[in-house]
Amino acid sequence: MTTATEPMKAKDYKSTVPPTWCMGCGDYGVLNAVLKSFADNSISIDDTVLVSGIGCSSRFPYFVKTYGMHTAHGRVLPVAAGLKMARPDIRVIAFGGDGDGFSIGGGHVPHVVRKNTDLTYILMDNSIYGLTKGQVSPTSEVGMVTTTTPYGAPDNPVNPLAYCLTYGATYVAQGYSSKSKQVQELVTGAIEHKGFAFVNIISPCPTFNKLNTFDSYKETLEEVPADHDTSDLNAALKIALRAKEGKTPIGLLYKENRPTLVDRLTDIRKKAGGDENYDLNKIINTYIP
Amino acid sequence: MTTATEPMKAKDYKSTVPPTWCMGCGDYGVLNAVLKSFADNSISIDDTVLVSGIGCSSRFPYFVKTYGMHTAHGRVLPVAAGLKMARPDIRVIAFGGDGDGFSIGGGHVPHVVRKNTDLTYILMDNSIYGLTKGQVSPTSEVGMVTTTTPYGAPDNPVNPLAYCLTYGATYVAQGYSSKSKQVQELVTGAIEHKGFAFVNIISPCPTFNKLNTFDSYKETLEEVPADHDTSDLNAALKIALRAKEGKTPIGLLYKENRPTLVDRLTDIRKKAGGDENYDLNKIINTYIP
Amino acid sequence: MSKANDLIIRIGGEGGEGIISSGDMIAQAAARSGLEVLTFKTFPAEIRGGYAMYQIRFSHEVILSEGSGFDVLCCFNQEALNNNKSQIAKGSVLIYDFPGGDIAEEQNIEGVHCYPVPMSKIAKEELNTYRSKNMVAMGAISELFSIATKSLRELIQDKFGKKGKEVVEVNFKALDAGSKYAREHLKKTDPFQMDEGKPQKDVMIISGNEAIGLGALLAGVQYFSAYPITPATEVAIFLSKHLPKVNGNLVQAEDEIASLANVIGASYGGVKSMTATSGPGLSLMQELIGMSSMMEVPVVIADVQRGGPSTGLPTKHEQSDLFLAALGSHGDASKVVLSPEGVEDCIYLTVEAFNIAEKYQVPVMVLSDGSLGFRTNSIKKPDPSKIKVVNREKYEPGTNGDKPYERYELTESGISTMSVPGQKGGNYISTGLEHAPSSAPRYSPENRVSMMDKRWGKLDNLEDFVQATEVDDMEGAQLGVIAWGSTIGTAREAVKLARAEGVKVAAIYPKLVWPLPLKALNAFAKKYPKILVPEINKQGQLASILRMKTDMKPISYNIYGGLPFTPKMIVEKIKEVC
Amino acid sequence: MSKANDLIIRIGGEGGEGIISSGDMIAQAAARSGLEVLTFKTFPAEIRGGYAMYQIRFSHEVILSEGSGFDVLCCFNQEALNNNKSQIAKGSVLIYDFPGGDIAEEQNIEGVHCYPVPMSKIAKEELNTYRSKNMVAMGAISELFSIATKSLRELIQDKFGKKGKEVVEVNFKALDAGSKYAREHLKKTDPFQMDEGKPQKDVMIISGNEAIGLGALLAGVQYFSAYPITPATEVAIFLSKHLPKVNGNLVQAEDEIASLANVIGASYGGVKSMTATSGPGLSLMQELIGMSSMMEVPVVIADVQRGGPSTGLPTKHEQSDLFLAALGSHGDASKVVLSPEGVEDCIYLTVEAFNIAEKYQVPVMVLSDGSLGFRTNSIKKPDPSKIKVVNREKYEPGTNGDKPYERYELTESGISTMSVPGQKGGNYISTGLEHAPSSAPRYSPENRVSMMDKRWGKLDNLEDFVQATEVDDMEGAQLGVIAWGSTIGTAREAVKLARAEGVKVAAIYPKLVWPLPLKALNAFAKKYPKILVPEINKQGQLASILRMKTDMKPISYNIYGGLPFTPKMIVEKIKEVC
Ligand SMILES: Cc1ncc(C[n+]2csc(CCOP(=O)(O)OP(=O)(O)O)c2C)c(N)n1
Ligand SMILES: Cc1ncc(C[n+]2csc(CCOP(=O)(O)OP(=O)(O)O)c2C)c(N)n1
Ligand code: SF4
Ligand code: SF4
Ligand SMILES: [Mg+2]
Ligand SMILES: [Mg+2]
Repeated sequence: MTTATEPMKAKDYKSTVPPTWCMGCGDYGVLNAVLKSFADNSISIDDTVLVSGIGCSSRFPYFVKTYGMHTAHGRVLPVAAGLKMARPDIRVIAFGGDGDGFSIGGGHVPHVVRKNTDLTYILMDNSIYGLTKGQVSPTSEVGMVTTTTPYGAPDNPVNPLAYCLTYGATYVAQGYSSKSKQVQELVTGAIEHKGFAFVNIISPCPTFNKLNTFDSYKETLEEVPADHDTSDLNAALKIALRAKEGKTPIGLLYKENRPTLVDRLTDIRKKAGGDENYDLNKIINTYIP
Repeated sequence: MTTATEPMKAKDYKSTVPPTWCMGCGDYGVLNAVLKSFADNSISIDDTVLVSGIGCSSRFPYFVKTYGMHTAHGRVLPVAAGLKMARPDIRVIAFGGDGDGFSIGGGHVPHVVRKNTDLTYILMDNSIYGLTKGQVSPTSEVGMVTTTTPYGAPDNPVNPLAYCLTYGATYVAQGYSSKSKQVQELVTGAIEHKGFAFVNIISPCPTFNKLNTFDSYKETLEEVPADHDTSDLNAALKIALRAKEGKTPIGLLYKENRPTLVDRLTDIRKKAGGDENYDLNKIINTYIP
Repeated sequence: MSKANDLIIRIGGEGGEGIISSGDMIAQAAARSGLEVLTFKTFPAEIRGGYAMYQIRFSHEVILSEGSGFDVLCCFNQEALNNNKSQIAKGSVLIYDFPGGDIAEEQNIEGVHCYPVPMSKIAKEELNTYRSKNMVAMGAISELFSIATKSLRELIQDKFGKKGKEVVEVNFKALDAGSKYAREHLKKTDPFQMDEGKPQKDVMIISGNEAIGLGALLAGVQYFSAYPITPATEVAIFLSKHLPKVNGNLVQAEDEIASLANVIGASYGGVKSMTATSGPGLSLMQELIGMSSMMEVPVVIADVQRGGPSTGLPTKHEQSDLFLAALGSHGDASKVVLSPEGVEDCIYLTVEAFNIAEKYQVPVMVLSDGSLGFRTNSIKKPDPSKIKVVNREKYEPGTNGDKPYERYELTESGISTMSVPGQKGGNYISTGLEHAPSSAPRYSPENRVSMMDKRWGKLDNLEDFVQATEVDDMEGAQLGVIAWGSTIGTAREAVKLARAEGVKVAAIYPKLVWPLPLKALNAFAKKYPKILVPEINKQGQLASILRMKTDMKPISYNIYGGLPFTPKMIVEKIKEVC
Repeated sequence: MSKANDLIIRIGGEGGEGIISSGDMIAQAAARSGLEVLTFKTFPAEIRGGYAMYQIRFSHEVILSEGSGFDVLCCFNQEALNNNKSQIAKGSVLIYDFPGGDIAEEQNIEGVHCYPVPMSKIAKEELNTYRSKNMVAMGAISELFSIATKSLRELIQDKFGKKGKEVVEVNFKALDAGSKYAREHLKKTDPFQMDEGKPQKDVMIISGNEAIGLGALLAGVQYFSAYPITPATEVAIFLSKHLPKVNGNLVQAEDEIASLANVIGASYGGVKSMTATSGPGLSLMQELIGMSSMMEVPVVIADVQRGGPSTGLPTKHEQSDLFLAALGSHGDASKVVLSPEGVEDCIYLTVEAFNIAEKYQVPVMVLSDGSLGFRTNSIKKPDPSKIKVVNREKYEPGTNGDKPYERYELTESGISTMSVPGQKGGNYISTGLEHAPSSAPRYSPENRVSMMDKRWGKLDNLEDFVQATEVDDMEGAQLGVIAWGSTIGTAREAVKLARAEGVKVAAIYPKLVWPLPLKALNAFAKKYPKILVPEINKQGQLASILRMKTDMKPISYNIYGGLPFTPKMIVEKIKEVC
């Protein structure tokens, strides 16, 4: 992947499509932090693709000048993975919401993660279905009243951080939309990381989530301890499970290096003697009776 | 749920359909242990439903005299969950293979588990796709040669035990097809358990998996330590992660009691004043202008 | 009320400006005063911004459709004005936010009664809250067209009461400020008035999506699982509130595949079960629709159609899932598709869907659409005690003597009894694999053919069971119109208008759209050699299925811009092809 | 070789008894000696047990189909005998395991040459390994019909060499024991002989599924993702071996949805990409098929059909996914469906599929089926240098001057240039949402209509590009046969046989089945007033689509027992309706 040839500022990465998010939506903070991270890293718009699913948060790619794909609900990761496998030279960043990623898309996560697919996945977690106007999401608390849970949500929430750690993600972090500087750093780290990098960003939805608000998060946010060892999976899992205590840890939880999917596929091609100019007659001739 | 009115032996639970598994298939051991567990518990064939997906292992229900459903590949859990929600009086036991459960069906597991859906889920894990004749499965080791991975499997395997623990399963155990007595006990414990009980049973496929065999497991099996505290989630996770060291822990890893999905839905109906003879006119009248 | 007892008010502005809530209140107030009401809404796929529209049609008579155009247009911003300008007819009324709002210039359109109302300005300056702009507009509208202010005040009280006195007060003030402005600054030059109707006791006002939920309750639904999707979510919202009251369960599943899987499991358990979705969800359900057909498990699926393909036009109107519903799933899977024409139909056809599903042990789809789903309509209250409910034929333990129970017994009707778990002697395996009558796997050609014939043959006389086809004959007519779904209402109005102009035209309205009611359709086609099929999709999906199954050579009239037909459009076409 | 240079040997027994491997060897040996070979297999859905069958047809001439019946039947067990008994024709040969095997009684069928061979007994007693039973049988067969024993020995060496000398030796011994038994104990009374052909250098023997993989390689596939499913898995197996050699990547995805998602991502990246599946997978892919249509991303999907619906008859033959392929996905999604008639076609139509996908930026499905997928056939080797490969029209940076690049530019042909990531100035968002030419969301009715018209219009003249329709005219004929997919071969043979009997009949074989090649079909229908459509599904899916799109009133001949037509069946039908 190349870098931008001319220095670009965050605003230079903005496309001409104006964001359609509500005023006060947490996703603005994410957008700004990501664009700053792009500028910091002099990311080239020509060899970067932002891939998303469906949801408020999944509108992200339209607002950025890079290449992009706005796919189907829940399918952001396998689309992004296919692109990366076919084009390892391209930087692929996946975006989406909590429902997109961990409800309908939840079946793809373990596989994309365990393969250590070379992607950055930025999830804007608002614990609600924004685009469809306020239904319970997989990260909604038990008892939360939403349009489809008028008597309170019956289900324990998923824990995206703990799930990704268990699946074997090699970079796991959580940020908070308003802590722009930290989000920017975490995203930068994720983009630089070789392998699957997951950044869960708490991004409140003031329009439909009246329970988890900018105010309520003030009470629950806690920085990952400064002395946390990011190579210690158990310690990372413990931090992830702070959610059970009603806490919202932010910072980098885990980082590890191991062979990525692209590495492994490269090995296979080498083993097979991969050659773009391979003579197909050699294959055909093995079918002579 | 009632129990059988007349004492039944394991063989009395056998249906007239003869098993179609290969000779030496691990699934026979599972069938026998499950039938014994049924006999031990005097389980009534009339209010027990065995639900399965698609695969060699998913043929299980045909060989038993109870009610059953042989559904679609990967859909065993949501079908079983729907049945249980609609009929909490019925005992529902789900069966399937590693591919059925953790590849195509992997997206349903976190949700059925976090809801603590009142089911027993018995997975026959052979680290291969049996019915389709030998493709890589999500529990296949890196490097394993199968029909679709002639140069070796590129992906780290999933860890069904660790996944279910992380998702919040309230009963997690692993058995080994030939250790019939233990499987029987683990299954009995699972059936008695209130909430989601997961029993992963290592069930070799001598026909297509030449890597993980009855012989090779002799080297890797290890009993859960006798002093293991089954209420300690962290300790349980550590045991589950022994797989990374090439070990196959067997025994009960974790057990916990918390409200089940049926409990929570019952609460909602109570809150709503649920009544089978509710007068619908009361609802209709709220729509009078 | 002027103009043939028929008045259409359209309010346009930006999504989020309170257009929906003010429109709802006007509709409620009118229904309360005994008028017939039918509403029509469009809104953008974005959560904020973009053009939103709410239209209310009132009448003393039953209203068949959204109508053609409007009598009164109220614009909250320039975009609303731009979008509607070309449709403002002579003699109609334009109310717009001026001065001080988004609309820069005073409007003078020839022959149009233009009333500027500084909605934003009053809201901001006098009331100090921009959000009350919609109430100011409503005040002006109520003043201009005599909409019962008393009702409106009651509705404001109902709606905002929970939020505290102050909120109610602000809204009252805004309403009053709007009325006052109209009274003092506008000179009414138009003839439109909303008369009071005769308040009726047996009327309810409800949306198409809610009506589907109500129909399900009336049919005895006990289990519902769905995944949110525009424009179907309101079915789940309605039932999430009401289903637990009748001791039923509702869950939001992790996706549409899980929803239908849940429903199949529940129905196997003997409980009436349902899901609701829109196009993308219906695509995801294809495998399991075939499975329920093969298992012969009754399931009901409401598909509230939207503009496709893919994400397409998620908030726009289209009838384009018929092919998928009727001909989808791999292999030859037998199934049933119904399509309601209006809100009342949403109730009764949903009951019918359950009845068919239960009687024939088959998946039944109800194809509604976005316009109909969001449409509210004043309708006659259903009487729960008068609803005909059909239940599946259950296995009776002991009736089979010495013979083992056969779940898929080959019977004359093709329908076999269905046992439920818990019944002694009823044990069997419900399966998607080809099976013997006993339910054990069996692949012999003979068995295969008889099982396929069973699953298809049982629907042979469905047409006689359903009676959901209406024929509107016309002596001497050459042309017959065939419409389906919510286009039926529009077609009815068009036929009425055309006949009023002396055009001879007949019509048939099949609400069973798969398998087609061939007896009725062929009889109709015999009488009327020319057939016109207006529908809102690119391929002419009903017309195609008609060609497939009958000898008709219908003339297709397809639109696919994201909006419904107007009656006028169909009248023009009728005249053109007649 | 007797009987018009055409000999059919069928071997039946229990799955797992080595029927497939001995059948394969006989086929290979025949092909090696220069004969044309076409095989046909059926096996149970169970991994063990159940009836399996392998049939080999040899000829000096090109073989069109599996044929009608067999000349030689070799039964490994009673079930095989029971399943085939009614089909044993006078003058044919029956070889069976007797005495000492599963078959209890000696067989004496009038007019049939019955040869008992104690296969099990010899294997167990003389060779001490039950597993060599199939080799004993093969020995007897080779002796009886003069199949080149030298070739068989070479093949055994090739196949078992890796397993060590001993294994090879045991197999040699078994083969010899079978030959010896036949030589010493059987008196040949039948006339059948396998002559040697003229060994040809440019022949390969390959299965339909492998041929699809080979076609993909020839077309330049660089990315393949799939999920295993019978009967499509062999496409993935073939490519998993060979694709990395040409520096391409193959992955087994977690399910079919992920497979197609992978493929769409890869193709967006500019790389030719493909997946392969069967009915249940095609059902699961519906949402993303519509998405690729909307995004205008080229993708190729091979659907190797099997008996539906649901799990259905997973190892049996059917052509019943045409409705789903052509008319599936919610909304009106444009797409293309091709269907190969035989193994060679699997190569060239897959190339064609890539060419169409690339040229028209559209999803293209290749509908094969289980019989064809498993069929092996001796065919002419393709010459890679002679394959016509079409690549998508790429965006050329700089060519648009000052104007920003428009991914969905409205052009006359409906085809727009496609940029790939990495190209300067080509940035855009590929999207399933309705969009403006720039790719930004846009919902206005005008834009909507022009985009729908673009996506459909670009396929208007596809028929001229593909030329995959073959017409077999016949002067004076009243009847025309239309067949598709692997029924084409059977129909060809039937037409030949019927004409040989003096029946006048024409035929047309469309391999582009959606959108239909209407020019060719209508021209055909003009010449032949009666149309017969034999197809292997319940609903008459091609016939239905023909009714939908043309004025034909075809006579449907539908079978759905899990087996292909025989030429004889179609001949009978031709005579009946002629
Ligand atoms: C197959 C399918 N099912 C349902 C939907 C409807 N839908 C659109 S966005 C969405 C969920 C949005 O929630 P989330 O992913 O958390 O994103 P947010 O809007 O909160 O950012 C749903 C259910 C869809 N587009 N496709
Ligand atoms: C939608 C769908 N995709 C693929 C298949 C084909 N299929 C049948 S079983 C199976 C996997 C079997 O593996 P597993 O679940 O591990 O069970 P096992 O046979 O090993 O017991 C597959 C891929 C299918 N039936 N349906
Ligand atoms: S609905 Fe919520 S998530 Fe969506 S844009 Fe508005 S604030 Fe953001
Ligand atoms: S293939 Fe493997 S899993 Fe399937 S029945 Fe045979 S041994 Fe068992
Ligand atoms: Mg969300
Ligand atoms: Mg397995």
